Amino acid sequence: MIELVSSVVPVGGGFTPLVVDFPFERNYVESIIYVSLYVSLTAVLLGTLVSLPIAILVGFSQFPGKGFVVALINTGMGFPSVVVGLVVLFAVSNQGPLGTFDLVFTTEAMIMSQFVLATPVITGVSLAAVTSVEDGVRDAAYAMGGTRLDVALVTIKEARFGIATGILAGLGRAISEVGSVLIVGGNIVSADGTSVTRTLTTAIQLEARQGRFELAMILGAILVTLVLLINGIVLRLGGGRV
Amino acid sequence: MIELVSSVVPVGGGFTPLVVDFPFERNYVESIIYVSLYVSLTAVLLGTLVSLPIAILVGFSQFPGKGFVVALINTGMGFPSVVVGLVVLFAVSNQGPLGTFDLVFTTEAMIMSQFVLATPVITGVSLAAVTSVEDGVRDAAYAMGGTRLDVALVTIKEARFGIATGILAGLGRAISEVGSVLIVGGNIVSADGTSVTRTLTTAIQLEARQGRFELAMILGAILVTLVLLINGIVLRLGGGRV
Amino acid sequence: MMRQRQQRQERAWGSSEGLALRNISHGFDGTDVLDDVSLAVEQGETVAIIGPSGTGKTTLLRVLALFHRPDGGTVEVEGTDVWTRSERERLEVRRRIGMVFQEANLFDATVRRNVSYGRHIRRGWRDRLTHWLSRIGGEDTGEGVAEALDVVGLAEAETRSATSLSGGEAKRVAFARALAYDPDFLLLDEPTSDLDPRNTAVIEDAIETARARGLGVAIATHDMHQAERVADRVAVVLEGRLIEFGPAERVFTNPDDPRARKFIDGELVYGTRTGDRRDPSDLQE
Amino acid sequence: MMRQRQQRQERAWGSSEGLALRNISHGFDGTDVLDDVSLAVEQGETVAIIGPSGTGKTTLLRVLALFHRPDGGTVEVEGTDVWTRSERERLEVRRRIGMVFQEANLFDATVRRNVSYGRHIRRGWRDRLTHWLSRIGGEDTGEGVAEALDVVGLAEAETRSATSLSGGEAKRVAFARALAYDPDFLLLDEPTSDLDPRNTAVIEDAIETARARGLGVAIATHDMHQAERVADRVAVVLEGRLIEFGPAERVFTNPDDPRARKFIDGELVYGTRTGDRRDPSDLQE
Amino acid sequence: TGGDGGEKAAILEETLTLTTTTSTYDTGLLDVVNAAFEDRYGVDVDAVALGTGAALETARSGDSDVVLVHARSLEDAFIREGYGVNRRDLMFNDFAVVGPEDDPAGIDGMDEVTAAFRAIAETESTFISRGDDSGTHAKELAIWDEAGVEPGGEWYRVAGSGMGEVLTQANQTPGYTLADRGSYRSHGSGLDISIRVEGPIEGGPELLANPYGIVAVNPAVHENVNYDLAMSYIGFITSRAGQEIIEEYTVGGEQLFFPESVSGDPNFQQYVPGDWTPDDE
Ligand SMILES: Nc1ncnc2c1ncn2[C@@H]1O[C@H](COP(=O)(O)OP(=O)(O)OP(=O)(O)O)[C@@H](O)[C@H]1O
Ligand SMILES: Nc1ncnc2c1ncn2[C@@H]1O[C@H](COP(=O)(O)OP(=O)(O)OP(=O)(O)O)[C@@H](O)[C@H]1O
Ligand SMILES: [Mg+2]
Ligand SMILES: [Mg+2]
Repeated sequence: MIELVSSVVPVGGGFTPLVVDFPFERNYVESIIYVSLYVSLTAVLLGTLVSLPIAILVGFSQFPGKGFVVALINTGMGFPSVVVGLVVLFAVSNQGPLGTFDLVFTTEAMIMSQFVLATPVITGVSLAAVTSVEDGVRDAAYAMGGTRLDVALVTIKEARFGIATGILAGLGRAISEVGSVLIVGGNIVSADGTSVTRTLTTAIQLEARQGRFELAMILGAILVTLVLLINGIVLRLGGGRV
Repeated sequence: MIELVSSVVPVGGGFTPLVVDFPFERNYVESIIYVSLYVSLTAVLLGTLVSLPIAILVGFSQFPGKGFVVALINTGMGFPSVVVGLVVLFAVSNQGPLGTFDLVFTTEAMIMSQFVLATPVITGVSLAAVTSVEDGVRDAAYAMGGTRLDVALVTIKEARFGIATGILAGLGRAISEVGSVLIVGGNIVSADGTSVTRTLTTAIQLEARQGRFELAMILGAILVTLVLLINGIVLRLGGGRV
Repeated sequence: MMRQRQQRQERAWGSSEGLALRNISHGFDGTDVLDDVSLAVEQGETVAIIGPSGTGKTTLLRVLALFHRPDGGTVEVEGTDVWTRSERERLEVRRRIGMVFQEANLFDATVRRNVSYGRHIRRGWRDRLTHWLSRIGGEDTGEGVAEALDVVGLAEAETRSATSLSGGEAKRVAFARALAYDPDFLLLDEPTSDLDPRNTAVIEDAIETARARGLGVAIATHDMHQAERVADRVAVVLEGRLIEFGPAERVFTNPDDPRARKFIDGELVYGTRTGDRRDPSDLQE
Repeated sequence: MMRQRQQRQERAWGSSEGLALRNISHGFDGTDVLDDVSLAVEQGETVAIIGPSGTGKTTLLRVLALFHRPDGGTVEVEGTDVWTRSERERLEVRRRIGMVFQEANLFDATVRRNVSYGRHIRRGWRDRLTHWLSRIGGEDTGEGVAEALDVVGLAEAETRSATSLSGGEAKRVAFARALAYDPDFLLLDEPTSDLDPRNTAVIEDAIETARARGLGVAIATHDMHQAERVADRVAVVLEGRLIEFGPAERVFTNPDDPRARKFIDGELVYGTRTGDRRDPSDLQE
Repeated sequence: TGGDGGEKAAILEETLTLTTTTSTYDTGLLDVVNAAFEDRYGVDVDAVALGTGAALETARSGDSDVVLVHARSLEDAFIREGYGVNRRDLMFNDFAVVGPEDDPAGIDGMDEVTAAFRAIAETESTFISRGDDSGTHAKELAIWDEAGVEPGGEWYRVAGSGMGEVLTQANQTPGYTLADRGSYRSHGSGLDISIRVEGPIEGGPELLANPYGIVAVNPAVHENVNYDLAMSYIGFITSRAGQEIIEEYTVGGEQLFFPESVSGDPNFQQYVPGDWTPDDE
């Protein structure tokens, strides 16, 4: 991505070289990164906790309409983020069911909408991973006296690479999306230039809207670098097979 | 999603009941749906053609730095769409390397950016699916005189449910994203109200900008219904195991 | 073992003190696989289950191991119909049963973790956590693991990945895994099918040791010699029906059912390449 | 078969007219599995490969089937060192070899598709397309499929899903799959390990038929009786070395290497449960 | 800072939510105004940039306390419906017609924007419309109306996007568009299009005037809104101090906004819908 930026800069014409002069306040960028990571990682963590049991349950039980349930889960992977943002906005709005908690334009509301976006991805991909675990392995765990939970844990362990991929796909969807966090978060920075609800993506969008493409690119490069780092960590932890 | 809309409508207060009066020109909505499907399905088709060979190659060869390559692929799942849009915009702009083809604000440019967004998702999830195929099955195809391609096809067939999930995840990412298509497509309708580069997501975004949240929801419901239909078809074709 | 002896006195209404199937029928997707099968494995005895390929031996063992709730009939453990009991109680029963599958079904982990898994899941969650924490920085030695691997002659493979084992090695690890947590019953599905004579003997020794310690052993085998060597009682399954169930000596020398005799005889005449082979069709009714 | 006979005349420099390994050594991740193994399977003969569990039999067959490029030594087919040839030529060689793995390794598809797969991939792409198009609306009858399944007694299983087969049934389908496209060589890794005597006899008959038709057969087996029944020549592998390779009769009655005698003897004395079992340790050098 | 502790502590915890349009937000003016307000009152201002319609809609549902937009007709509707109270004229700048260097419609320097629009239509030069019901879009439609042209055809592109995106599009295509001066100025470097028809600030037609208003959300409709704070904010921004900040705010050395609330000749119409007359009801 860094390469992308430098290859792109000449096209835009006469931009300041990146190295000479980092065009953002350190505090600004750091707080944006913090908000991005806080919101997306929390959403993905919650999403994972919800997804894995669903994936295991759906993956290993047979019931009429199962195909439809799977299609529904996968459909969630295509929820338009703006609509999710609006739904969450209605929910947390003063008139909404969660109105009393005063969550409009807060990171909590952003976590809610990213949770809605990330969870179907994590569930869908984990479901596929879990389905591919051989029956024999689960049988072995069961035969050795495993509880349902034990069998589920063994299954998760066997499908760890696929599940790690699902979690990373969910994270990718959450951390890269801009539609819902903009609506429910409001892209707010406080007067001292610290992010309240501004994420890397909303900041990128802001710069792009104002025609400051090179700044958008720099923020994009930061985002991609972060994602790469997280990917490296998750794959190392979870993807023993690689 | 239909339910969501109707549960949300009362919150916004006095909206016209949905059934009574469909608030869009039929032509407008149809052309938007057409553009959405054309762009996203083409991007996903191309992405699948590129992804499967990569997934097979990376999945079944061992080389130093493989873990890093996998992390890179998965990182692509987190590319911010605005940045992808900007990169594609530079590429197709008059000064850009593809400037001669005059692709700015065309569906072709939109396909390019959605291709960039969808491909890593398809590749990443397919890679996980393909990795979980037992060696024994590939060995059998090889032993029976299979070429590399034959072995790859057998692998894809065994991993079909996971790969179908990957394709659907890629489609979900493509058809639901708004950042890049807005930048490279321009959200254009012609004067007679027919979409040129307006997709369901950019139309949703436009309605949301204008505060016409209920119209945004209706379009969102249409989008989600479409995705559900496509999911049903793909799972029926590809996911024999479900 | 004492526990069971006591229970035997207390539960006089139970007609079997081991694992028993009563009038079991079971099938998959509309096809019947087992039909009215009754059979018991008492503690301290070895029951061999023999019969042609696809006849239902594996299904029978899986019903015994509580994998399938049978379509008809009851599965009893020490006289108790287990499928009328709570899942918790069935879990307790399952924890007294060790099983070796026809395929090795090893976990994608080290041999040690495979063999120690049975003990692992018997730990409470707090113990698991303590154990997991205590392992950080050092490798788990795994009580009982080395001993069980030693029985099957694979002590030195403890730290290897289970995926890199040869077919016979994997089968032996699976056997060690079932032994390692000291079950009261052993269900063995072709445990020596991939093994050379020496390793077969090792496993048969282990089975004999287990039986002598009071375990109830059920072994599905296609090897008539093996059935003769290890079994106290023999069950002959033909197309899902139990056509013969009795003391090994009688079944092998003087079976009631002529088809059982034919099946067993099948083996005896296939002695040499040039030998007089029977037409398989005359094994049919 | 005529083709090979002709080639035999033309290629006088080749010392073997079948599949041959010369001074093969091979290992995984630094450990040596095969060490200086030389062995040949001529057309029209059956070679049995015996040896204890984990000794390298499967690895040897996989090197013969061109799965692994050996670390050292050459694999020759009719005198040609195949690993010096192009991938295209090796493909032609592989297409003359049928293999049955120790595990069944069936595809997740119907039995018919499993068995017809070998013919399927020999079709050109245009043929595949025509064939696929012609199948739409009707089911493929699959030439040769019914015949091959008939050989293993599973003709009626043609439309079943391969995942629902019993262990022995799966193994028999795998055998039919290898037979179905009429290879010149058959490599069999414990093809009857999960089979009862009757089905074992059926497979052994099929092996004998194949050999009689001029195929070269290599069979890794743990069953000494089977080796005696089917083999013309016997190779004894011990810890990756070929300690004995010669006519079956001589190896079984009068092996050169005392360890081979011990290994084979191992079986012969394990006749009864009360029999005198040898201490496994005295098989070591 | 400053001010005495007691009263300040009471509002220290509080946050004022201001919704505004992206084009206003993107000029950066609010950063300066809000910093001064926060400095004076010790409260946080959450400035949320949305499309004009969404900014008002958010206020309608009581999720913001004060709205700053430049679309008088929409503001009027907002007030008429009872959602907004105490509207004040705040400031103004103007619109300008921007277009490519080669000026295919030949409108450069025209005095009459209606004539310029007619020329664009006659030459069928590409024109990019916001198409998003924003204040700018409403102004553009008003001009077409005035010019007696019904825009349509290949050359007239409805982008349905914000000012920033439309400027980028006009630049890329290239084509003409109507832009507010603030957005045009604050748009980053690299625009090849430039102003073809000036607005009133640079001596252009009054038709291109762009007045901004600020409205508090009616606490009688949404009791949860922070009306006191909203009024403090309106008071501050329309005070002499606030207006000075607006006056002094420059981008690239040029003034973007012109204060309008401090006047010796108060305009009563600013408190009510623009077309309201006392005998309306
Ligand atoms: N992929 C692998 N990686 C590492 N070691 C392996 C691998 N495959 C086989 N081995 C080891 O190589 C040795 C020989 O294995 P092989 O499968 O050839 O034995 P075998 O003679 O077929 O044994 P069996 O009779 O048990 O099937 C064994 O010790 C086995 O653990
Ligand atoms: N999951 C299943 N779905 C459908 N049919 C099944 C399933 N499992 C087993 N069967 C069928 O049930 C019958 C009995 O199978 P089982 O595995 O019990 O046989 P077996 O006696 O163990 O045979 P083998 O000696 O070949 O292992 C077979 O015909 C088999 O194909
Ligand atoms: Mg079986
Ligand atoms: Mg082997």
